[in-house]
Amino acid sequence: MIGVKRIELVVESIEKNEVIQQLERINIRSYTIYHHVGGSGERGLRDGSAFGEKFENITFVIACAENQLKSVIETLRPILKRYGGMCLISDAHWLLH
Amino acid sequence: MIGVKRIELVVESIEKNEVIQQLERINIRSYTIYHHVGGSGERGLRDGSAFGEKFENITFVIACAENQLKSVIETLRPILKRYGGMCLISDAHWLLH
Amino acid sequence: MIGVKRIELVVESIEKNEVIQQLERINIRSYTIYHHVGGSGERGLRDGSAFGEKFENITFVIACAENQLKSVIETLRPILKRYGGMCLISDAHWLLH
Amino acid sequence: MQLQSLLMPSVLFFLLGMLAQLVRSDLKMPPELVKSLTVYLLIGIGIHGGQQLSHASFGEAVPALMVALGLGVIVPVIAYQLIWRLSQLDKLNAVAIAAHYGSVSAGTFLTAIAFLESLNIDYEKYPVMMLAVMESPAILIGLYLANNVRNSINAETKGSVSQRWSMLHESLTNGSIVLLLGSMLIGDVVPEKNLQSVLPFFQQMFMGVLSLFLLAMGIEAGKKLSDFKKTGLFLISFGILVPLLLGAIGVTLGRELLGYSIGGSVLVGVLAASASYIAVPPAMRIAIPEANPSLYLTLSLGITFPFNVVLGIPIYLYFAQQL
Amino acid sequence: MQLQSLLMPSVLFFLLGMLAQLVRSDLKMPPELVKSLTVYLLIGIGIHGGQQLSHASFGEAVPALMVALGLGVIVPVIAYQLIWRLSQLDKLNAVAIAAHYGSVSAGTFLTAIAFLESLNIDYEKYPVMMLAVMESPAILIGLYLANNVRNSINAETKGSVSQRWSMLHESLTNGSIVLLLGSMLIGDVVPEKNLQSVLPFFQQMFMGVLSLFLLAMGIEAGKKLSDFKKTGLFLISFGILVPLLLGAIGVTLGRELLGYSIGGSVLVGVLAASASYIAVPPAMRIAIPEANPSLYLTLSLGITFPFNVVLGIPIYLYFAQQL
Amino acid sequence: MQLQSLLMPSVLFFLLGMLAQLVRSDLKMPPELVKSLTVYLLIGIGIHGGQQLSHASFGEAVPALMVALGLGVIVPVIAYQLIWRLSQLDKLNAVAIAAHYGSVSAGTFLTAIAFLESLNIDYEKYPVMMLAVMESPAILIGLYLANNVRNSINAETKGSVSQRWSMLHESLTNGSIVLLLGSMLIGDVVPEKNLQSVLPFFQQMFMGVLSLFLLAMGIEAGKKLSDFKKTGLFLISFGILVPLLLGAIGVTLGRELLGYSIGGSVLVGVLAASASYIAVPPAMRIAIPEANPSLYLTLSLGITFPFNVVLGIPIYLYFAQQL
Ligand SMILES: Nc1ncnc2c1ncn2[C@@H]1O[C@H](COP(=O)(O)O)[C@@H](O)[C@H]1O
Ligand SMILES: Nc1ncnc2c1ncn2[C@@H]1O[C@H](COP(=O)(O)O)[C@@H](O)[C@H]1O
Ligand SMILES: Nc1ncnc2c1ncn2[C@@H]1O[C@H](COP(=O)(O)O)[C@@H](O)[C@H]1O
Ligand code: NA
Ligand code: NA
Ligand code: NA
Repeated sequence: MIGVKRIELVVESIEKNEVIQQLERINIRSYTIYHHVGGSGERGLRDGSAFGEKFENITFVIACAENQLKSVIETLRPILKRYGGMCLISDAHWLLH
Repeated sequence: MIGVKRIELVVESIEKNEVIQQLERINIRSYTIYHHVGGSGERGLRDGSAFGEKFENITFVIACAENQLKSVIETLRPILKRYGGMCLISDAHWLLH
Repeated sequence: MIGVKRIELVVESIEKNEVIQQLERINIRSYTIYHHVGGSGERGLRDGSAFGEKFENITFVIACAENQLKSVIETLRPILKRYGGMCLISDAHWLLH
Repeated sequence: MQLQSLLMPSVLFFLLGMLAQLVRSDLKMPPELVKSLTVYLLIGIGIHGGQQLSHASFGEAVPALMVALGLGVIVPVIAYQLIWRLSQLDKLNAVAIAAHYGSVSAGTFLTAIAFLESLNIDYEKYPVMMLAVMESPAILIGLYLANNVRNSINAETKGSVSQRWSMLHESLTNGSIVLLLGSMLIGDVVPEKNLQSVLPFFQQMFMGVLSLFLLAMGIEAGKKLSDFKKTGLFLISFGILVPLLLGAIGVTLGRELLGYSIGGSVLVGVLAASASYIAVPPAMRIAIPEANPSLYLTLSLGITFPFNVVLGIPIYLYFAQQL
Repeated sequence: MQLQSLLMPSVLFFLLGMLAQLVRSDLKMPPELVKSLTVYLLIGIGIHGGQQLSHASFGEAVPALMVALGLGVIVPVIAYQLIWRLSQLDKLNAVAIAAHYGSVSAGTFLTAIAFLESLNIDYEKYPVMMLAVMESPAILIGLYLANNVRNSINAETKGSVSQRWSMLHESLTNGSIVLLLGSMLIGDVVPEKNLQSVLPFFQQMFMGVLSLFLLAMGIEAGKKLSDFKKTGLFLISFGILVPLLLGAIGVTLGRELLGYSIGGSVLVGVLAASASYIAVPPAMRIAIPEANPSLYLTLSLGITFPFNVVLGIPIYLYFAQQL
Repeated sequence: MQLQSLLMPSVLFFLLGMLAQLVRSDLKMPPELVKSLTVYLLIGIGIHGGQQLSHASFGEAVPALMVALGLGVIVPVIAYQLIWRLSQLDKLNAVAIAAHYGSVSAGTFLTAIAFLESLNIDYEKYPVMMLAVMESPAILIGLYLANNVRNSINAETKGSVSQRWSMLHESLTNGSIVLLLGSMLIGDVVPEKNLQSVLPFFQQMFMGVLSLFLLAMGIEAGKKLSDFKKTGLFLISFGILVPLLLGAIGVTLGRELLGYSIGGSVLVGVLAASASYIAVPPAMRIAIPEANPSLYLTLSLGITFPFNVVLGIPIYLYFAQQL
């Protein structure tokens, strides 16, 4: 097991491609995505209901090395700034296989 | 980045409104929800299958300030007591934007 | 609140039953499951789209006691080895109810 | 009644779904499809019922409604007494199960209609109104019984007054009731000419969609059925004998009290004999958190539902013909 | 026109959905069902339109297309001026709302067709092409206006050139446009004989499916409607008066400029009066992140849509009959 | 055969879906809708096949079943040899791909039926039974070949005996097989009169639903197609030439060995030429975790499926007419 940073990013689903592209630019190509995520925050209720994904959130979970964290943060911050969302960072251990 | 508490609450989906109302009472209006969550615990298997949400779990993820944690816990505990579920609390950092 | 280990396992959905059976062997019968999870990793993009679950990931979240961690890890590692996936382990507190 | 005419597509698809579970096939129906089929069927049955009622006077419906309410109130009480006295279950589990039998299963009702139509047996138009009326009362009776039990054992989790109101509200505004009553009203008030445009969808497709729905129900019933070792022999017999008893009562009420034809009496029998597996389970989960959901789900969905669909309905018909 | 003939199943199902929200029923439509219904309806309307166009020459369609483009460009500008001058909203919110009215609502359009057909009123075949054409331009106009506003206030979040291109691309390849135009083409080129095999599905079922769709829309509109206290009185009146104004303009254009029959003019009126709630909201969310989505969603889905479906369409018909 | 009669709605909707991907439209079909369509189509084809078989004797079906089994066994072996000898892929990837061609694609089969019907060409009723029979064997052959390869290279991940059993079980109880065989049985045993009630749904809607399904498949194929740069030229030619070869073999077997009409032979050709993209991929994922899923998915869904649907079927017909 090695120590990693666990990044949990909740953003509007319409930004999905934007986030993926920005991550690829800094060579992050591994992530897990949760679709159809609901939520409530400063920008009100997010709830896809009948109109589908476009009014929902998605969550990215990204495990990265400690030394990648800074560039990930710098990459995500402008997106969060423009459209809101949540980004939590915590410590975790990656089970080697 | 500031330190926050990350609360991960898994409960039966029929309690969704109850949880939201209780959280609002203590002025927590920001949360993320995952629907259609399956699970297994003391109360057996939870699996919506054909009958939809009513037999599924939902997960709330709530990031709150350290000093709010106590009231959140006090709010959630009676709900957990009555209908079961899981509540995990961990430390995380909130990426300011 | 007592300290527990939070295990977050992302694997291909076709391994669902395998994981559940292996966990049961070591007496772990409590877990939470997220279906329809997308992702990207060494084995390319995972995205169920039209063909449903079979090409998607699922996520197990398992809270277990510190002393169970070792056997859980030993149980999950061969599965991860064969089919890939991600397993993150972190510390959390379990809200007693 | 030739045996071959019992071969109805809908029932066979139900059996196919159960069989698929039995051989542990990975056959699955998308959950949202099953919910969609339910919505469709409720609207279809509602429109059809409403259309027929538009030719009827409200006065004529009153006796049917009284019987429906009566069944909704008395059945849970009988069932409760039976379970509590004969089984080893505690009182709260007994109440939760009983409430399911006081309510109805639209799937069983529709299968009965398909059955009657395949045999060209006529039926009265009021049972569909009874179906709508019977969804709710059992939930309220269940809540009432549960509170009595709790008072008697001084339980902590006593339902508060606000909870009673919310259960009342919930049982009256339950999605399936709103759909059923709403569609009946629409079928009733819309002039025949305007209704024509939606009938190809809601009427000609009906039996096919019902087959798809019963296939899904077969899969679900099959899953539950495999739990039945845990349920124990008493509950299994309960899940078969109680519908038989209630079905007989229902048929008799239909025939003797309401003066219905054989077909109509079968439908009243089915209303009495069938147990809810959609509206009541979540209501009981909220109202009686102490009860074990797998008991009432297995009983209503895994035992009583398959029994009624495959054997019960023909038995009630046979019984009605003997009366 | 008798009052009773106004009782259309589709509109009544819409009201049923709203009512269910009003009484706080837990009635829900599976989200994927609603998306599926949308796909079906767009294809159905496309095939039908294409079939009719196969008998027409392209030249005849040109005036209709010009009017459509004109409406798509001018309506947002008018709406923007009205909102910004009369309300207290800032300019960017005004732009975002205005763009919705420049585009169209296929649901409203279909309800209007059902309405005309139930009254046996004929209509021209070109408005369906106008529907397809009008989806996009308003999005581009919205982007253009927003950039102007930002320039004037020196905002940071100025749209880049690449963003403009991506909006242009997105507005032209939007799923609903591709479906609508593609199905029109298919309905146009496939020989009548070959088309027969798919018509039972896409045509005979159409009105029934539309009812199901409007039921779902009623639920959504009902949810939004309950937000309307927050919206304020100005916006509510805006959501009713602007469609009335635009509808009158549209009907007049249809009648006088295009020389359409009463039915066709009503459809042009509906195109002008209806506001998009599917394609435009996400586009505005991306293009104008500063604007508040709940304002434009509540207006288009919670106020203008119900108004048009229930009252607007008959009013536009009345108006067309007076011209 | 006029060119215009090739314009079938279902094929055009397939192309529309591919086109939408090509222009990077955001057009999407709800995943649960696509799964629902699959369920519907399998039941529809099953009932129809069963209905026809009820007029046939089982003895007559035996040759067809033998040919189906033969194809299921031999095709993967041929395909494996071709890939392994001609490409640079390792043996396990070659096995995984080969197994897909030994199985069948119900979507391609249905398109072929729609094609024949639009040209009023008759066909035998047995190929639908062959379809059901051919789903499984290739999976088992794939497993067998993979174990051979692993033995020869002493691989660690040797399939255990229990794994073989579970693959056997899985390949025989696969959801689509259960649905297809079950519906055939139902179509066979239910008396014509009782079947009537479900036919408006399962038969009249069939071609329309198929169009919707092919639209979804077009979108999926379009996604995969864009991966084909990675796939390399060899695999692309493989994905086109192998179906041509297998199709010719199938048509010849149909015509010469089974003595079928032109229509029936085309269907046998399609069974041979089509590659599975629903049942086999997950089976291979489990049985051969070392193989790269994007190779076999791209080939079967992104290359062979579109080729067969758009060009292959007419070619097989042309070929059958020359025999
Ligand atoms: N404190 C929080 N805890 C959990 N989720 C949050 C929190 N704040 C925001 N979110 C999530 O982030 C989304 C966007 O937040 P906002 O931009 O504040 O509206 C919300 O819809 C929630 O899903
Ligand atoms: N140890 C655990 N780890 C992960 N999830 C759990 C655990 N215990 C309970 N859960 C979740 O909480 C739900 C309710 O638990 P219970 O009340 O114990 O039946 C389950 O369905 C699981 O989703
Ligand atoms: N670094 C990572 N961060 C988040 N999720 C990951 C990561 N690596 C792998 N995954 C998840 O694990 C799945 C399988 O990974 P792999 O076996 O590397 O293809 C992916 O589809 C992702 O969902
Ligand atoms: Na009952
Ligand atoms: Na408009
Ligand atoms: Na094949």
